[in-house]
Amino acid sequence: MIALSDYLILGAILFAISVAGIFINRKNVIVLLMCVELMLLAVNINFVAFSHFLQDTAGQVFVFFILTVAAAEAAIGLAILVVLFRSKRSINVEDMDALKG
Amino acid sequence: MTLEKLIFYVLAAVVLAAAVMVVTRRNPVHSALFLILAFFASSGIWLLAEAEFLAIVLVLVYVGAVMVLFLFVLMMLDIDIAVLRAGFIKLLPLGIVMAIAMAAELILIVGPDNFGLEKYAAPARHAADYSNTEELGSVLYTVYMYPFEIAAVILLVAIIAAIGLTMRRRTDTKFIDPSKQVVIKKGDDRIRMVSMDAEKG
Amino acid sequence: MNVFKNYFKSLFLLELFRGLSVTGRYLFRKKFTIMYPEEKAPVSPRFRGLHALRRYPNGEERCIACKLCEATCPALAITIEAEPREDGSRRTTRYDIDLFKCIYCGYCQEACPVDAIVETRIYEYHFENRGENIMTKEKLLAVGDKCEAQLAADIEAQAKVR
Amino acid sequence: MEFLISLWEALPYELQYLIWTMIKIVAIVLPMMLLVAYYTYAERKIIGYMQVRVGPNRVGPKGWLQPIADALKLMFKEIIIPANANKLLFLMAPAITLGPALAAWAVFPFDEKLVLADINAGLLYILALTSVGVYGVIIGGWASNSKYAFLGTMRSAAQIVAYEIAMGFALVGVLVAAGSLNLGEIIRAQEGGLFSWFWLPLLPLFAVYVISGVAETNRAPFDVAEGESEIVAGFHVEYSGMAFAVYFLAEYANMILISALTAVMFFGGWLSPFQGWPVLGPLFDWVPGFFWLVIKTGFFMFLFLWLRATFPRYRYDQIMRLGWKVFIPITIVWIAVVGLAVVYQVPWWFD
Repeated sequence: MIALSDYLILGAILFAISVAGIFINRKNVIVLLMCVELMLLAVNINFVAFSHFLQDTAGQVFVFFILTVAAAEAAIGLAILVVLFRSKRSINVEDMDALKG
Repeated sequence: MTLEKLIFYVLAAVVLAAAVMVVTRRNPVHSALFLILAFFASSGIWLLAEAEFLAIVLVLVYVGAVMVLFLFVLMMLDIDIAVLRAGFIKLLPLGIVMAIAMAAELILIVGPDNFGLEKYAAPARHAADYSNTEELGSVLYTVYMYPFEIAAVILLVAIIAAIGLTMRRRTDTKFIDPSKQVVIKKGDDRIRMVSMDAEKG
Repeated sequence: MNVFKNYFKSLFLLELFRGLSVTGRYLFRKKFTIMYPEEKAPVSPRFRGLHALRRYPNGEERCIACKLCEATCPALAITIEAEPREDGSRRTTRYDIDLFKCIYCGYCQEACPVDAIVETRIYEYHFENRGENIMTKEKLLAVGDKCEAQLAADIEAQAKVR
Repeated sequence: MEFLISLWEALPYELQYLIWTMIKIVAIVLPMMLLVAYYTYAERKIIGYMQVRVGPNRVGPKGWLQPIADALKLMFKEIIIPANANKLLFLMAPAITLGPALAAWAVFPFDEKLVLADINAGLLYILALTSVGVYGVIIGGWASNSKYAFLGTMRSAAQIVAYEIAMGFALVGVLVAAGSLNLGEIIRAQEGGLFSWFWLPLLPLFAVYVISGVAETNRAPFDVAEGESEIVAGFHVEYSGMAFAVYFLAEYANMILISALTAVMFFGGWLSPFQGWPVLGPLFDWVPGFFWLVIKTGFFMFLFLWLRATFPRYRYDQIMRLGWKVFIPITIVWIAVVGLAVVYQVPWWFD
């Protein structure tokens, strides 16, 4: 039998990895976006597991909404990225310091 | 039951290995491909948790649409990887330490002591004619009607925003308008007579 | 009215269906394919294939080394060297046609005053080694000997129009 | 024989189940591969006939061994891996294209009871798998490290994603009409002869689905992704030998899949066209359902070839315009129409 804790531990490790990913790839916007997707995946795994073990569909409904919002986020994020690349010819976070005082 | 457990552990290992590859690969395209692998494996895990609809939607939406978009953008942009990798090695040990600390803290909370089988017994399997899609749909269109419509509006806004952001009318391209070509009539439209002085030898 | 008609046409894909019906009809048409190695397409007497050098009926070669063909060849494929023979008549010692250069225009045949260089109906030939693309005098004469009957008939058939 | 039976019974239940499923999978995949091989032959023959020539007729009687000769030739050719190409991805890509095309058959109902996995969300499963098929193209074109391949990839990926949406919407109409995601249920919802199949009430969706299917498989007239006059061969320029053959197989397997799905979604799958008719109905009762399915699928497979022989290639911006600005609005409008028809139980189909 798979225990609830198994799912939760998987989600926890996945979350930790993606946080580390954001930390060490902090210059590359596109990898940052991917790490955010990974984080959302970790959260979703938790929701699905809780929904399964508590026999409540609310968790799955929430995952459904997270998927919707994440898709929207990816679309807009990538659109912004493309616009940025057109004007700066780079996707390096450190090049985007136009508002720095 | 042991088979189920084995499948879970294999899939979990795949998810975690793929996640590690996503954050450490040099080439962002490889990262994206490993992210797809992670999505696939976690969709398998969701199947084990009896969330069939979401498992398939994860593949449909993420693998089929979002990651294609990612790959598309990644491949189109001419990215200088070397600049983006600067500082990677320096930050790596710190990142690993942080990840381990964070994972350890989280596992202390969510570990078997608090969420083990004794605390939460595994639920009984649904009957074969149980439809996860139907159940989800029936709550989605009744209890969660407003959130559902708001999600739809968010998607619409995202579509319009993405198009609005990336749309540009280029003024420097030259093109021929076929409809103008077609409407040309015989005679003056086709030929222009120019009278020029003969060149002096 | 016309706008309405066009809209109707494009909405119900009428023109696409007409296209489909054309190809659908052609599916059942009689096929014109010639089963090549077994069957061959008819060849015109004016066909310009592989070259040949002809002889007179008594066995004397026709070519008198006037070099008109060499001069007229637009692709510079013909090379001729000539010397007087023991009996004093003017003959070629070398008559080469490079088939890689030749464009099979037939000008050599037109230029020849004695109908010596001609193009035969042979169109199935190939080379397996380097250098085989040069048709030497011997090879050309051999081709001519082989096809003489056909060549004479073809020239006879066209005598009126040449 | 008895020894084999006793050996079989000695196996644990899980293993028996696994082996039995494997046998079923092989029983689906092998005929499929054979069908693909002879589909290529049929394509060359039929397009030849439409162009008033006879097509392949040299290998074996009437050219019947041509596909086998082609396969042998491709097997013995060298697989050339371009310089600086990503070797692993380069070789994986064709398999990624072929995999989903074959895996989709798992939920496909061949007859009343003849289905490998009768899952409830069959339609979703098929949609998910067809959307995965793009990756073979994207990865293959990118890993080739070639400009032509890359251009073909970009075109193909954008085209497939665009038509995927139209196709998905068309299928949403079907599932609204049928009230189920299970393919068997969708067929059962169409019972009652030729005119109660979904092609009539869902005619616009049917047209959109078929045309998007052609675009989705990158077939003529939507084959700009491999437009040989502009970008040589598109995403698979650098492929040769068996790697190319797998791409080729995948393309034809996808065409067969789309044809079969059209037959199921809009033409009543295994149902007889004369079901419930006064005289003809009982006359054709003895015909097995599988036979009807094969006939319907065969018709759409023929349609693919017919279209290719008839129409010139679309221009790329026109393809995009057709997908986004024509098909998607049409499908959305017709989904609303179908929804209303189902709610108010419009007679003949939805009562």
